[in-house]
Amino acid sequence: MNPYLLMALKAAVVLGALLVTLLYIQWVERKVIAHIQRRLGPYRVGPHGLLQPLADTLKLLLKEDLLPRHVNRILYLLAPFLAVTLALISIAVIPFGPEIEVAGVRTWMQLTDLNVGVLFVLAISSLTVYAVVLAGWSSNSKYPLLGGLRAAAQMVGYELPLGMAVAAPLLLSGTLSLREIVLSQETFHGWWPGWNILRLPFPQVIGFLVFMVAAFAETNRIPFDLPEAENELVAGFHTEYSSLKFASFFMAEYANMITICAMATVLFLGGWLPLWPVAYGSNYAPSALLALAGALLLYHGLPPAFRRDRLSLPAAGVAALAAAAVFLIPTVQNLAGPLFWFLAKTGSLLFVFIWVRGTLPRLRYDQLMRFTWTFLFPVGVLNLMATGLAVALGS
Amino acid sequence: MQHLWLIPAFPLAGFLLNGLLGRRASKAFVNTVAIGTVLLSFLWVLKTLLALAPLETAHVERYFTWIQSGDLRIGYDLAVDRLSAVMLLVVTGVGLLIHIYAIGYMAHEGGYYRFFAYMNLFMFFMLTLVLGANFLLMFVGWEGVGLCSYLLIGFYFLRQSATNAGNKAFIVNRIGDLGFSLAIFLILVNFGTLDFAAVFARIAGLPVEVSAGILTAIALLLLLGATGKSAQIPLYVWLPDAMEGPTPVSALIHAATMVTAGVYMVARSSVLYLHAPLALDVVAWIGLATAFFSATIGLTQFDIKRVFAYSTVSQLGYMFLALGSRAFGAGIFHLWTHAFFKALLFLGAGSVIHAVGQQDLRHMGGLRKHAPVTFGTLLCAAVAIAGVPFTSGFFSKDEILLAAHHHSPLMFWIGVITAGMTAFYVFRAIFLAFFGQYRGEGHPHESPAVMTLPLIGLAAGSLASGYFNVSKFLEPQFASPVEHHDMLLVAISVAAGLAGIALAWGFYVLRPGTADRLAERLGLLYRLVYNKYFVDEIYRALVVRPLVGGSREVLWKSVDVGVIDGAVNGIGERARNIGAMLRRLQSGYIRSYATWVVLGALAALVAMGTAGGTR
Amino acid sequence: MAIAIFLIFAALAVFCGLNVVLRRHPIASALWLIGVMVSLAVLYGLLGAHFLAAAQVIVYAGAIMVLFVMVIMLVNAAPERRSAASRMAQALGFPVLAGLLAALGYVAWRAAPRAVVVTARKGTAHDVGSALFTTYLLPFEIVSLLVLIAILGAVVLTYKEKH
Amino acid sequence: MDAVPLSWYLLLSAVLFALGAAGFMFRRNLITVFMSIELMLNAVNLTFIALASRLGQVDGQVFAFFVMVVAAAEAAVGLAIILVVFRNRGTLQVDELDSLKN
Repeated sequence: MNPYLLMALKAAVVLGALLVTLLYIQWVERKVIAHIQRRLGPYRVGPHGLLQPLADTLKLLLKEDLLPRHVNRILYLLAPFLAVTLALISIAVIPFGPEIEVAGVRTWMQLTDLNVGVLFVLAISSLTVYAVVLAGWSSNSKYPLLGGLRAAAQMVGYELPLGMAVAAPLLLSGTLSLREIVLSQETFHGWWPGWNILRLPFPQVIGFLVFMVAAFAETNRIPFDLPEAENELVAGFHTEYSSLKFASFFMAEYANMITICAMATVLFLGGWLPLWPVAYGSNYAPSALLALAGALLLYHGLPPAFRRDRLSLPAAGVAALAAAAVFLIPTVQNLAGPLFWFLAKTGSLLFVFIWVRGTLPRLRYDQLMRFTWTFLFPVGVLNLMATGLAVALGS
Repeated sequence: MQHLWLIPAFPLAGFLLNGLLGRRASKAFVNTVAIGTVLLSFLWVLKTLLALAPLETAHVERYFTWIQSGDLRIGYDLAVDRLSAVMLLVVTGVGLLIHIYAIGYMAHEGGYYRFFAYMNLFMFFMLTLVLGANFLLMFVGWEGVGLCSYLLIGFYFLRQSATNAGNKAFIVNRIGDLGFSLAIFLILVNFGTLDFAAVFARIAGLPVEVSAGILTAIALLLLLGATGKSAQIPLYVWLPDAMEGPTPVSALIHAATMVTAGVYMVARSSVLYLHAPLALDVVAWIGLATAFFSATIGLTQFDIKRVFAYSTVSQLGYMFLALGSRAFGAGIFHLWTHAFFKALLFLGAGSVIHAVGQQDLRHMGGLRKHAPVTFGTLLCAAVAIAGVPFTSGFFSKDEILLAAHHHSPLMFWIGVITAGMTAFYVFRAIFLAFFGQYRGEGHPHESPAVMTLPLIGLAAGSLASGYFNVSKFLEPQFASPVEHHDMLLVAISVAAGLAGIALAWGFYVLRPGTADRLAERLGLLYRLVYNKYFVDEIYRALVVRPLVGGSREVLWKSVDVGVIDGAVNGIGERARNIGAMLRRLQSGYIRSYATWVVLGALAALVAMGTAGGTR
Repeated sequence: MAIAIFLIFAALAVFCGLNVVLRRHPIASALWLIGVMVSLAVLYGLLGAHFLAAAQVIVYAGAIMVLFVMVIMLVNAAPERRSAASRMAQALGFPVLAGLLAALGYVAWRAAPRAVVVTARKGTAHDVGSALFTTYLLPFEIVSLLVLIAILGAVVLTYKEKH
Repeated sequence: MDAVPLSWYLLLSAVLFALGAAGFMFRRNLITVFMSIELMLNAVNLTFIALASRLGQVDGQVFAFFVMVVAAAEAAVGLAIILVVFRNRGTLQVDELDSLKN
């Protein structure tokens, strides 16, 4: 197999999966937010609104592509393009799973591995600021400009604690390459997984929390989504954008979210490593989970609460049970097992994002900035120092 | 141990007392101090000479070391021998009489104590000069008397002519002193010591220089100093103007003592001059020329003191002639006699001026009746100076003429003519002043006793001094070249003298107008001589104007202002120009600064590249 | 292959550099400068200095240029107006520039024509880190102090008394 | 992997440096001038790293790292100054900032 071809194939697979998840993340978010607010969320288009994302995308694509005259044309077009590309680039470095053997080809479930992987991701995340800033600047009007400035200030502000939080686990793993970071978390102490968050010299619980808070800010998610806060800055920096350009910003946002969650799982939660040692049957966890899901669906589906569900819920239940069965096959287990754990962790983090979006109120700008400089950053530094001390004493 | 130091110490004490206390003290106190100190000094001299009696060799007394530098030792040493004995007698004796005379003359002049203080100071320096046993002490005395002559000439400092005369005297003397000091340096360099005894002992050992050598150089430089001090040819101009001072000053300083210092110095260094015959001839010729030249000027002068001043210059010329023709004894002998009759002439002139109130002979006449004592004493002096037989002048002048003849007959004949002229102009002055009618205003009167007594004393001296044969007295020190007196030569010189007197009698007494008629006929020659051959004007043109002008135009204007100031201002100007250029660099445009920055970087790069060299 | 990459990104860097200098609007030249920096980062990677490549992107492109862009936005800089001032600087500038280029070019060309750049092993975070904290510890501390002072300076300069 | 000759790198940095110098000299906007300086610094960094890898040592890269940090510090202070200049003078045109003119 020609390495380039393999690389292209892997890239295609990852990109496909990513785009699909992008679409359906939006669906999941709207469903979860809805259920948090005791409403149904998208329901009409396809069963339980499953086709809603497709409908939205088509809508945005077909909308008239406005190009306002007073806009700095080149930068105006460059901003969304930049946002999307940067968001997608860092996926290339994230390890989804260990080395696997497919059709006689041994390869890592990871596009590529840089010995400065973490730095690369940090670098790319620091570039995302430009997309926001340029969008705000090129719109040549007050609100976008203000939104852009505030976004830039916020992202720059939170990049520091993010850096500190990321540096701490590196001390424990001793390397910058993401693959090696995950491998360094493999050892189990009895039941206790060797994840960085729980690693012995200095568990990175604080590091993880600081990382997550900074992650929220980096992706302009709810508690810190002031830049495009609808009610104050009229959609912030992407006010002037329409149709596809507008969609691209949203896509970029979700892509960033996925990347940050993936980074979190790799750095803190042991990437594709199971929760408990394989010896104790961790490889059956996926099938167990799927079986549980199938049972639930069937329990709700058979006497459907609503008439329209009488078909969709049982079908989903049967599908889940089938998946559970498939996972019982050992080859599938050691092939898809690690991927399952990776997706489970990232998914749960994503769920937290969405959950937080549904519950927390928005921070005012000065509170936001004061929070990072006076609290988050110092905590990050202290954590880093403590870890450093612990590691130095430990060795 | 004769305590020679007391001799100069007395006048010094007198100077200090009068100088410090004189202002508030009475005239009597000033008189007693001034006269007393000089008298004490005179008595001490007599006591010393009697004590040392034969005085064959020099008696030296060393008191303390003045300068000790390396192996050079100059001490405050005083010495007396026959030569300085004569000088001491002249200085203190004549000095005493002049001091007494001055009391009367200065009676109603301002600054009475100041006059006597200076006179005492002069006596101190003159005695130091005479007693000094080494060249340096002599030089101290030499300078001191120069100073005192300046102070005394300029005594009437309110009169511009007096101060100018004082300056002139001092400056001309200083030129002479320059020569003297150079000579001292040469002696010091060549002989390592300044003591007379040591220096002359070493010179005696050296061969006589045929051509010009170091000894001749020293001798000539000493001579330059002597001509300055004793008013000989090149540097005599200051003496006639020195008559601005009071008459006693002229008598004491410019007749008897100071002007003879040059003669004494040459006599003192006779050993040196004998070893430099060339220099000795120069001395002779200078002396002869001065004598003849100033005698001619004396013929036409109308100011009585100027006539005697030129006569002094002439007589000093004679003394130098004697020294030049190796008759050192005769020279000193003439000095001895000249001191008496020249002092008398001046003091007599003083009492005449005192009586008439002015100095121009044309406003005098017929004073025989008004001032008989002055007339009598002046007549004695005139007879002495004219060389009438059996007077002091006759003995000393004939010795000189005989020596001159022995040396070179030409000199003898010029000397005889000069003697004739001397007799003529002295008696001219006497006849103009004392014979004929009184041509001045007011009525003249005789001087008081305090003035006439010294006159009488000096008159006795000028007649009798000839009989103390000084040249024989100085025999042991100076070998006299003349063995026998050739009567013929003596007769010729006496004849010349008497001819001069007769001529004067004819011109001014028998037919008073003849002198004036002769003057018109000679016209140009007369005017030339009357104006003193325009020597002063020549000096001013040749020396003064170029020197003053040169220093003003060249040294001050072009050098000081042009070069030095120019350089300093130039540097300042240059700095300002450079500053102006740099200022344009600060154009205020940041971009030009940027360009300069990059240019600098480039220059540094190239420099490193070329110097360091890329590997 | 390396030569190909080098040529591409070198050309890209020069092109961006030209634009930085030629564009009249500061925001445009700022963005082109980012272009230069990123292409340089790639070249660093090519040279084996991976840590520096990442640092270049993070520090230069990610932090410094953000400051520049923010200041440009705050100042709302307008495109440059041509001003006729100081023609002399203009006249003098070109020869100086030519001289500079010639000198640097000469040095570059003479450096070691045959010297070939092998992608050195050294350059990972580990190597740079160890060097930084052993042989270059003192400079590292001093530089950190410098950065602190710079931060204080910036704050003090821009602080507007609210009285 | 055929390697790239060292002099090409040095040539590239020379060109970049010259471009930076040109901007530094000719641009009229203070910020652009400042950016040209950053460009020059980058050119220097490139030389450092090119030579470091040629010599196989890491010191060159450490130097480059320090240059980068210093450049960051300088940029911070420089931009603060530019802000203050703008606030006081109202303009960033270099030719108008000539109060030092004699």
